[in-house]
Formats: sequence, C-alpha cells, structure tokens
Amino acid sequence: MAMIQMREALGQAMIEEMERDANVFLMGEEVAQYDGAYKVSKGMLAKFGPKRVWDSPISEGGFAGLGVGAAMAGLRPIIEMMTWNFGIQAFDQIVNHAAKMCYMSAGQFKIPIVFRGPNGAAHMLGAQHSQAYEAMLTNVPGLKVISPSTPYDAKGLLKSAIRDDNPIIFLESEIMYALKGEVPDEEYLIPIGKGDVKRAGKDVTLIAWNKMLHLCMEAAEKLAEMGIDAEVIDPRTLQPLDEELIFESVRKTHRCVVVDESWSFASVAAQIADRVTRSCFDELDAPVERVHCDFVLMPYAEHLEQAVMPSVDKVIQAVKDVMYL
Amino acid sequence: MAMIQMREALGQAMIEEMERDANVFLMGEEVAQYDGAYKVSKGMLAKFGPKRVWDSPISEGGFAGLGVGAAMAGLRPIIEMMTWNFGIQAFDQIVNHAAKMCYMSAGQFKIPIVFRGPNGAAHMLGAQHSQAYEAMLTNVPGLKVISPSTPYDAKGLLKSAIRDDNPIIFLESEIMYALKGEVPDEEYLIPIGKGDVKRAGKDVTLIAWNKMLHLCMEAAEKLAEMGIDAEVIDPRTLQPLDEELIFESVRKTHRCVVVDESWSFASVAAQIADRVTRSCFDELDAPVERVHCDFVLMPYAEHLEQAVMPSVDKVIQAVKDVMYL
Amino acid sequence: MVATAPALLKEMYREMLFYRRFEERVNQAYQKGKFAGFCHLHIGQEAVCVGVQQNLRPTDYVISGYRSHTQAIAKGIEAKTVIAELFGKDGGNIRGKGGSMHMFSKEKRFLGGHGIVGGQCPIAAGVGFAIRYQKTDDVIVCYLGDAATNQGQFFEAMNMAATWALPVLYIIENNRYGMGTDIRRTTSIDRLSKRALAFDMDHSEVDGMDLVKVYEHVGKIIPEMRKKPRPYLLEAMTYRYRGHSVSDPATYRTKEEVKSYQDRDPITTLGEWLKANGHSTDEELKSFDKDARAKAQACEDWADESPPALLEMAWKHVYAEDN
Amino acid sequence: MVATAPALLKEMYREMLFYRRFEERVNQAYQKGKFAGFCHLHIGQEAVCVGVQQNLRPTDYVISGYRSHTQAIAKGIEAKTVIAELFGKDGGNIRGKGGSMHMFSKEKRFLGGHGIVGGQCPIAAGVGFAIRYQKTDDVIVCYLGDAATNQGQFFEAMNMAATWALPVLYIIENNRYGMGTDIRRTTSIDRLSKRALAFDMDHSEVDGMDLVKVYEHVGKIIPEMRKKPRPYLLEAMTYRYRGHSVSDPATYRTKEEVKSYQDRDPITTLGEWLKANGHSTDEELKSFDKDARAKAQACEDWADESPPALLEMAWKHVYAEDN
Ligand SMILES: Cc1ncc(C[n+]2csc(CCOP(=O)(O)OP(=O)(O)O)c2C)c(N)n1
Ligand SMILES: Cc1ncc(C[n+]2csc(CCOP(=O)(O)OP(=O)(O)O)c2C)c(N)n1
Ligand SMILES: [Mg+2]
Ligand SMILES: [Mg+2]
Repeated sequence: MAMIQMREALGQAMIEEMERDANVFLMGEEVAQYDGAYKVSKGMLAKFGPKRVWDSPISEGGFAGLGVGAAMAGLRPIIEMMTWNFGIQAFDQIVNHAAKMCYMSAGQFKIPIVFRGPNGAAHMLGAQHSQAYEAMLTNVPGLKVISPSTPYDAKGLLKSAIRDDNPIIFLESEIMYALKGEVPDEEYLIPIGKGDVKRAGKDVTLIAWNKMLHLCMEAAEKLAEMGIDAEVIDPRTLQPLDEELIFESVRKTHRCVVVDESWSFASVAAQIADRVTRSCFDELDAPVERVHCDFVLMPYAEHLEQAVMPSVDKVIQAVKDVMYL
Repeated sequence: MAMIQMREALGQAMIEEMERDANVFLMGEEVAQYDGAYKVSKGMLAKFGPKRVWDSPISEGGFAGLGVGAAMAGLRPIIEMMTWNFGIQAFDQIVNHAAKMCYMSAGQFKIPIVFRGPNGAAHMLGAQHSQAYEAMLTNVPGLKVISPSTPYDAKGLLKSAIRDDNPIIFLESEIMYALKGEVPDEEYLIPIGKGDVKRAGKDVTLIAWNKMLHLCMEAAEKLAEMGIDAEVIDPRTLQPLDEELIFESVRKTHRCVVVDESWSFASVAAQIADRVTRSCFDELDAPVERVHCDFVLMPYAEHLEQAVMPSVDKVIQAVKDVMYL
Repeated sequence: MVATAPALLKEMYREMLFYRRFEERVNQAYQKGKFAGFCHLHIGQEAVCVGVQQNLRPTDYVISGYRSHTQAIAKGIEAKTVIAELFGKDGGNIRGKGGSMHMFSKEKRFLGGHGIVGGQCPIAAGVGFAIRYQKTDDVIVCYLGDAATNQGQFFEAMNMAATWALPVLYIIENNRYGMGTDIRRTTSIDRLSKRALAFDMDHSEVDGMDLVKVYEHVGKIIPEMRKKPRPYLLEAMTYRYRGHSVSDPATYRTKEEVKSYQDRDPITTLGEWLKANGHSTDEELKSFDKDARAKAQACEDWADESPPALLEMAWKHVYAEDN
Repeated sequence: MVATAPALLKEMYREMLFYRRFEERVNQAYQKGKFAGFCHLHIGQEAVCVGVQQNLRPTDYVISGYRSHTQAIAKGIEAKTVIAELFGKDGGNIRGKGGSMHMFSKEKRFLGGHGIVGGQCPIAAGVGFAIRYQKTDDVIVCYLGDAATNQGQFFEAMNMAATWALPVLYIIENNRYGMGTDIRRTTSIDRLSKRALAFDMDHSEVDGMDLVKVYEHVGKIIPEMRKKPRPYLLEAMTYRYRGHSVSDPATYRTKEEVKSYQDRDPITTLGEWLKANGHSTDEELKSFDKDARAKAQACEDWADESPPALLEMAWKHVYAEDN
C-alpha cells in the first residue's frame, strides 16, 4: 500500500489502462505539454507520446464530439474537461449524441468514452467556476455518473470507467487532487454502481460523495463525541445508484441525512431522499433531511462562500433534526 | 371569452407585450417570414416588421447569447428555441451567463429575457427530439421556469414572463399548440409562482403540468367513475414552486401522485415528492408516488413510445397504489 | 469532355433514378398516413449522393444529418430496411427505434442519421482522428446543410480537422434553404465554401445538379486525401424540389425558382447525355424507370410484411450491456 | 510619423504606467496571501487597453474575459474598487461577490469581466444589436484571447454581427498562448484575423506592443463603425510577461522569448520616444513613475481599510427582485 494523492491515483488509472489497451487515448486542454491544469496527467505525454496524449483547442463541444466519433470508430477516448463549468458547452454532444447513440443505433454503436474533470466549488472562484453538475447529468439515461471521494476509489473506478462500453461522466474536485490516501500496489478495479460504507454506525445514516463525504466523516467524529454513532455511506457511483446499500443502512438506523453540495431543487439528494422515503417508509423515524449549497450563484469572498456551502455544523444540525434533538 | 388555440394564446401574449413595450423583440429560427415552425408567431412579422421579429441563423448558443447582451443593453428579448432539444446548445449562455449575470454584477445587470419553445416528447420524433428539460433547468438559481397547460395560463404567464426582470425558461409543447381553451377578451396577467387547482377533490392529490396535466384530468374522470375523487394541481411555474398550494391539498387528501414526463432521476417530481414528504410527513397515509417516462431514450415507433410514456392507466395504477387498492 | 466510363454512368443513372422513385414512394406512404414523425426527402439532390459515394470504398465512413435515406442506401444499407424503419417495423434498419432521421450501420460504416443540426461535424472529426490513429487511408464523408454552416460546432470541428490534418471531407449540400429561410438571410457570405478560409483549409464548389461533375470532382479530391491526410470542404450547389419535410408546403419559394432547377434535373440531364452519346435509348431508360419503380415498390411491400417493432426494444440498448 | 498630440501621448503613457504598477501590486498582494482565487494579470498588454479605449466615448461599451482589471479601470471603474474586489471587501467593484474575473459597471458600460472563454462574444453581438435597435452611433469593444478564437460561439457571434451589420469591434489580444499552449498548436492558421474571412468581415492586425500604432489604428476603425455600423475583427499582437495566472510559473516559454518582448515594452518604448522628441525628460518620467506607484499604493490602502464583504450579500441578487 502506498500513500498517494488523488491526482496520482487518477493518473495511475489512466496510465495503466493506456498500457493495457492501445485504443485508449487522452485529450483535453493542457493535458499534454503542461501535464494537466491540475497535474492529473503528469508524465503521460512523456510516457505515451503525442499520438496518445493530446492538447485540445478550447472547443469543449468540438473535442467532446471528436471523442464520440473516435469511439464510434473503435477507440476508447478519455476526454478531460478542465472543469465541468466548461463541460456544459459540450452538453449537446454528451446528452444528445454520446448518451443516445447506442439506443439510436439499436445497440450497433457503443460509445466507450470517459468525460472527466473537476466538478463543484473549489475555493473563491466565483459564480462561473463553482457549479456542481451531478443533478443535470444523472437525469440522463445512457450516461453513467461516478464521483469518487478517495484516491483508492478514484483509481479503481476510473479504471472500470475506461473499460466500460458506455459514456461515463467522472466528477472530480480541484480541492481533492492533493488529498492523500492508501492505494494498493497491485492492480484492482472497483465495480461501477457499488457504494461503500465509509464509516459504520447505528444511529443515523449520512449519505455523501466527493468532497461532501469528507465533511460527513468530520461531522461523524464530532457526533461521536456527542454520543451519536453515524454511519457514512459513499455511493461513489450516482448513476446507477446503489440503492440497496443505502436502504439497508437506513432500515438499520431509521434516520437519514443526504449531503449534496449542488443546489437542492431536482438534485441527486432529492432523488435519494425520495427513494429512501418510499422504500423505507415504515422504518423511518423522521423525514429524510438534506444539506445543500444554498440556492445562490457562488459568491467570491471566502466567508460568503463558506456561509452558503454545506458545513460540518450544518450536517450536525441536520442530524439533530432527524433525531429530534 | 374566446375559444382559441394555445399557439394563438402565446402569440397574443407576445403581440400585446410588444405593443406595450417597444423594447420587446422576438428572435428565433423561422419565427419571422415562416410565421414560426409551429405558427406561434403567426402574423408578427407583418404586424411589427423586421426590426422587431428576427429570423436567426441555426446558432442556438449564439442567439441566446445575443439575447443576453441585448438585455444587458436595455432590451427585453424573447428568444424562441424551435425546441428545447436544440436549446441545450445554449446551456452555457443560459446557465453560465443569463442565470448568473445579475448575481455576478451585484444586481447591476438584470437580464429580462424569455427563452421559450416546446419541451418534451411530441409524437414519433425519436431520441434526439423528445427530451424534457425541466429537471436540468429548475436546478439552477437565477432562472425561473414556467410550463403552462392551457391557453389561458399560457397567455397570462407569458405576459408576466415578458415583464419579469429575470431570465425565464418557458416550456411549451408541440402537441398542445392546437389545444383550444377559453381566454378572456380583456387583458390579464397570471403571477409567476402561483399554482392552480385544476380539479378539486378530496381523496388523492395529482400534481402535473404541461401535457401531463391533461393526462391527469382524464385519469381523474376515470377515477371518479371508480368512486375516487382526485384533486388535480397544476403548479404552472416549476421554479419557484408554489409549495403551499401543494401542501394544503396533500394535507387534505393525505395521498399524492406526481406525474412528470421527464426521467425520474433527480427530476422535478423527485423534488416535489421529497418536499411533500418532509412537509406533510405526519399527514401522509402512503409514500408519494411518481409517474415518469421510463428511463430510456425515446423510441420512434408509436406503440413503443406510448409504452414508455406516462399514460392514464399508469396514473390510475399509481393512485391505486397510494390508496392501497 | 466526360472521362467516366459509360457503363458506370449508366449504373449511376439507375442509382439516382431508384432514389428518386424510392423517395417518391416514401412521400406517398406518408401522405397515405402509413407513418408519422419527421421525414425529409432528398429529391433533387440525388447527384450529390451518388456522385460522391461512388468514390468511396466499403471501409470509408459516411455520416450525415436527417436528410439521409439515399446516403444510407448508397453506403450499403438495404433500401427495404430504410422504409421499414419509417413504418416502425421490426425489419427496420434500427428495428423501428429511430424512424426517418436515424439510420445506422456499423458493418457498412454509415454512422447516422443525426437529428441535431451540425452535431455530426465534430463526430466526423473524431472518425478522421481514429482513421489516422489506426493508420489506414480511409476517409470519412460528412454531409451537412447550408444552414448548418452557421453552427459553432461546425467551425470547432473544421479547426480540429485542419490543425491535426484529419481525412474528413465535409460536404455542404447547399440547397439554398434552411427550412423556410434563404441561407443568404442568415450569413454574410456568398459562397459557403469560404468558411474554410478561417482555417486555411482546402475547399471548392461543384455543381450538385450534375452527376458527372460531382463524381469526377470528388474523384480528384478523395485520392489526394488518402495520400496525404487532410480535411476538405466541398460546397455542392443543389436544390430540394420538395419542402423541408413532407409536411412543409414550401410556399417561401416561387414556382419559377423550383422549375429553374428541375429544368437542370440531374437524372434527366444524364439521361439526355447518355442518349445523345449513343450509350442508351428511350426504351432502355424507360425500362430502367420500370425497374426502379418495381424495386421501390418491392421495398415497400417487404416493409408492409415486416412485423411491428418489438415492444421489448423500447427498453433495450439504453446501455451497452442491454443488448 | 506620429499624428497624436504629445499631451495625449503623455497622458496615455501615465495610464499604461499606472496599470503596470497596479498589476504589480495586485501580484504582490496575491503572493503575500492577501487574497485567493484566480487572478490573471495584464502586464505587457497595456498598450492594447489604453490605445483602444482612449478612442471610446463614455456611452460606448466594453466587454471582456477574465484578464480585465485594466480594461475595467480604463472604462471608468475606480481602481481602488478593483483591488478591493480582489480582497473580497464591501468596497469591491461588486462588493466582494466576484473577485478578479468579474468586474461590472452598468453606469460606465463595462459589461464584465467573464470567466467562460468565448462567452462574451455573442453577448457583445447582442449589445451591438441593441445599439442598432436604439439607433445610436455607439460601438462595443469585445476583447478575447487568441485561444478563444477556437470557440464555436465566437464564430456564431461573428456570423450574426456580419450578417446584421452590428457595430462590434472584436479585438483578439494575441499574446500567443492559451494557458500553457502555443496558439499555433491549436489552430491551423498563422493570422487569427483571418477568422473574419469566413464571414467577409473587415479585419486587420496591429502591433499591440506599440501604443501609438494601436491608438491611431483603432482611431481610424471606430469612426467608420459609427458612420456605417458593421463589425470589425482586429488582431493585436501582444504578449503577457507573467504566467497565465499568478499561480502559473510559465515554464513553457523561454527567457529569450519573454525578453524579446520586454525589449519592446510599450511603456519604455513610448517613454523613449517622448524623451527623444523633447516632450519629456528622465526626471519627468521618474516623477510619473512615483505618482503611479503612489496611486497604486493608495488603492491598496483604501482596499485594506474597506470592511469585508457583507455576509447578507451572499443571498442577494440571485433574482432581480432581491436587490
Ligand atoms: C441545433 C438544431 N437547431 C434547429 C434544428 C431544427 N432544424 C432541423 S433541420 C433545420 C434546417 C437545416 O437546414 P440545412 O442545414 O440547410 O439542411 P437541409 O434541411 O436544407 O438539408 C432546422 C432549423 C435542429 N434539428 N437542430
Ligand atoms: C469554455 C472554457 N474553457 C476553458 C476555460 C479555462 N481557461 C481559462 S483561460 C484559458 C486560456 C485562454 O487563453 P486565451 O483565450 O488566449 O486568453 P489569455 O488567457 O491568453 O488572455 C482557459 C483554457 C474557460 N475558462 N472556459
Ligand atoms: Mg439547406
Ligand atoms: Mg492568449
């Protein structure tokens, strides 16, 4: 087991899969000569050369579509969006083309492609650089959506994503790239669609992914000091969602809080809350609570940004609410 | 009161507002010389001339952005998307620019603009021409989202939308343009954010908008024959949502079914179901049920399309489920 | 002076003629209410399809928009499965799941059949990218309409294709209208091939109403693209005799304008030439027409016989594993 | 041969000098950790901003990307509110809500300060549209970077502006790099002004390191645009001395390359000219520098004094009515 950063884990996943399959290539802004805006692709140009690692023009719609075409012709593209705030320029290609191609061609054209990049708020980047897109992207059939929270999960899931024959949305986070975690030296894969219990507990179920998972782990420690034993579930994949794992936990704890950094309306957390309520209706001792970013466009100043984002205190308050404390 | 088609009601709203305010103009593909792909803008070029009614190039991102700029400089654009399946090409301008401009400029630049056009499935148009976008668009703060079901609501709400100082997403439907309904001869407005009880009842609350509202009215008639008295609520505006009206009804009926033609995951119906559950937890006799389009990209053949779309029978079944029949 | 062998010209004549009769049948079937949805006919533009695709090898790729029945057939998709697709039958090219706008064949390398104007352009660049990646000398033909040249993704695609020397032949079928809008009202240039100037990309124009000109012109371009991979923008000046779709009365055009093109009809023109040069006779051309009609009829009969799309198909193919 | 009055040249010299000192202070403040987020400096490109905007009237509009501190100030936004914005203070240009990338002033007609590459281009077309709608002879200047010219919406915007003759002056600040990528690696043309050829749009290039050239060249273009509304694409050849943002070491460029531009520094060049032509002296230029530094210092001091952004601002302005 080595302790490595999230960015290295993601890089290792891409490198291993590119070594394994000559049809895999990486394209995106700054991914080659600059080693990636966030150094996720560090060393890949040197290792694989310009035929497999491509710096793209700033044409998100264009190179996303190029990836779709390359996939139709037998390649397995990894398309990096410098951030998903720019990826929205490629929504026509991702939603109307990548997601629909297999269905529209009655299964003839599978689209093995990974669209990956950081999602959500980083730190003081303002309204146009802080949006979380999981709600929009999980709504669309044909896409699978993954959002890992640890280097271990990120590597295992990205490898599975690259081997998957469907268009995959892989949501990372700028502020987790430096996050360190243990990663086995031997190869491993993590199946898409399987969640993970990040902390076992019996009093309340916290559900979160990506950055928010860590917020919940912190909250869980604080709750423990208050004598509340929280179970923390990381779905890891949002589409398809590992509902059974979530239901099991809630049937045990009878209480549930979903923490989702994106806006509340028609969000992934709304989906989870509704599914949990319907499936565990009689086991629930309180309505499912949700913690979200406030319904504002992201402000720049640090104290304003912190005020609107989910926080440990907000999570703890939500837990108190579902426990009627 | 005159009986007019939905398309005429929408046309009247635009004409009246353009007569009222010289800063209002209409732009979109085929809206001028062709009188609109679906004849919604019939006669407007003749009436207002080429300075106020503009045929655009097929550049959805471009003319959506042009509208945003025109709004920043004092005009009040109405931008027609021939359908929202193409509107997704303008998501960067709508989500990153129109929705965020007022906030990003600390309130200096309001964006009074209406993006309108048909949304969702029509009839046998296949995967790329049948998507419903309310889930994605209601998720975004800064946007208001309206989706009317009758000529009366459409006219009153479109007039309010044109006078509103925010970017408004106005979702129509190809297959409702010929729908007839009564519209007063004198001017009227319908406030954004106010729902409407389309049918009063006491046994179960059905919530639906746009095409689905009519499906529910039909289901309600059938249910009446079965002795079940359904209340049918049309939110009309999805963002902001008239939650109080919905809660009141559910507190009365203790049962709720939401019918939303878009995909279920992270949908408006998921949002409503969760909000109803949380706010009426103790009054609910059964978990809220949802009826959606199946999680597939739309097939072409008529019987396949009908099989995956919400239907009267599916609504009735959902009602039976919440009534444990 | 025509270089092409008369036998081949005859073959192409018959091919155009079949597409004409086929599309006429499709139109009648729609008018009879045998199917619904959108349906965009290629009538009048046959010379572009035949003249271009006669220059292709089976391993070359074609991608197009929604006006692509004939292009799909020319790439090897069986005509009867195209009409069966329109009828929503199980025998349809994609089993009744797509209708008129979405024809696909992985085996024949026909990559659709797309409904989003301009959407096929970057996809074509991606196929060109794959061709170079795989080191073959195939090419991809990407058709788009005149109005599609106002789409941002067309420019982004040309920029990538030109920068990376991808073997993509972009063919603008300039039929002068995007739906009801004269292309001159939505752009500032006279010749759409000039779009290529923004990327120093090779480009030219060809008379799309003249089969021989199209065939021979493209016959020079494609071998060059195989030798030295690079993109090319070709503007084919053509015209659609019918409305934008079968439901469009096309009142925005004058009878005279339509007639001026029909007077230069690609099928008639070639037929006259074949006769004038002693390669054919009225009788023979009549017999070709009989064959074409019969063949189109046979397609429709086959489609009529085909069972309706299977219900379970509605839930298949959402993901690669649902096959 | 310089037509511009020496007094005005001196004024522009002082303006450029102030922007240089201002941006240097901003950089120091960032290095000291006084603020965070993205911060893109304009150092090296001052001649473009000053040379262009000296030609504008208060009623003209300017819109830009995220490298726009100087352009905002040149349009009339108080420099101290720009630095206060970076510090997240209530005195900030938008009260600490936007940071470095988002400066706005409705009163001064500075329309941002945008973070999405290319996003400002169609918005500028819309302002040009409004100018014609309102029948004034104002113009809008829309700045974009070299790499932004690969964005589809830039092309869609130019097409609309050219088709409808909108008074938009698109200025490409070609500093040769998009982040770490040499523009020659992401497009196929040598001169980005050729993008205009796709729309038969007027275009030209100017040496962006020479204030006089920029000022006098734009001085010919804008009056023409006022007389006869139409768009124009101007490519200004310039260079950024610093990295893409304050956190970019810019190791992708050689010292020699950077020096070759610094040797033609717009401020030094103009200073030398003023002296050589007897319009100024070393002493005077030194005093100008002292003033510029003092003014920049005063801005930072003012920003330091300004109270932090008000918490309630976080929830305001989401909708027009929340004001
Ligand atoms: C992005 C997008 N916008 C609008 C439409 C609706 N639409 C379908 S075809 C068409 C006209 C296209 O004209 P052209 O590109 O000239 O092709 P043609 O139909 O003449 O073959 C339009 C506006 C669409 N399908 N996609
Ligand atoms: C659509 C989009 N894609 C990517 C980015 C990330 N990004 C910010 S600036 C930049 C480089 C732009 O270079 P250029 O246009 O030359 O302007 P310059 O920074 O040199 O002034 C990139 C890729 C973005 N902000 N928006
Ligand atoms: Mg056309
Ligand atoms: Mg640059």
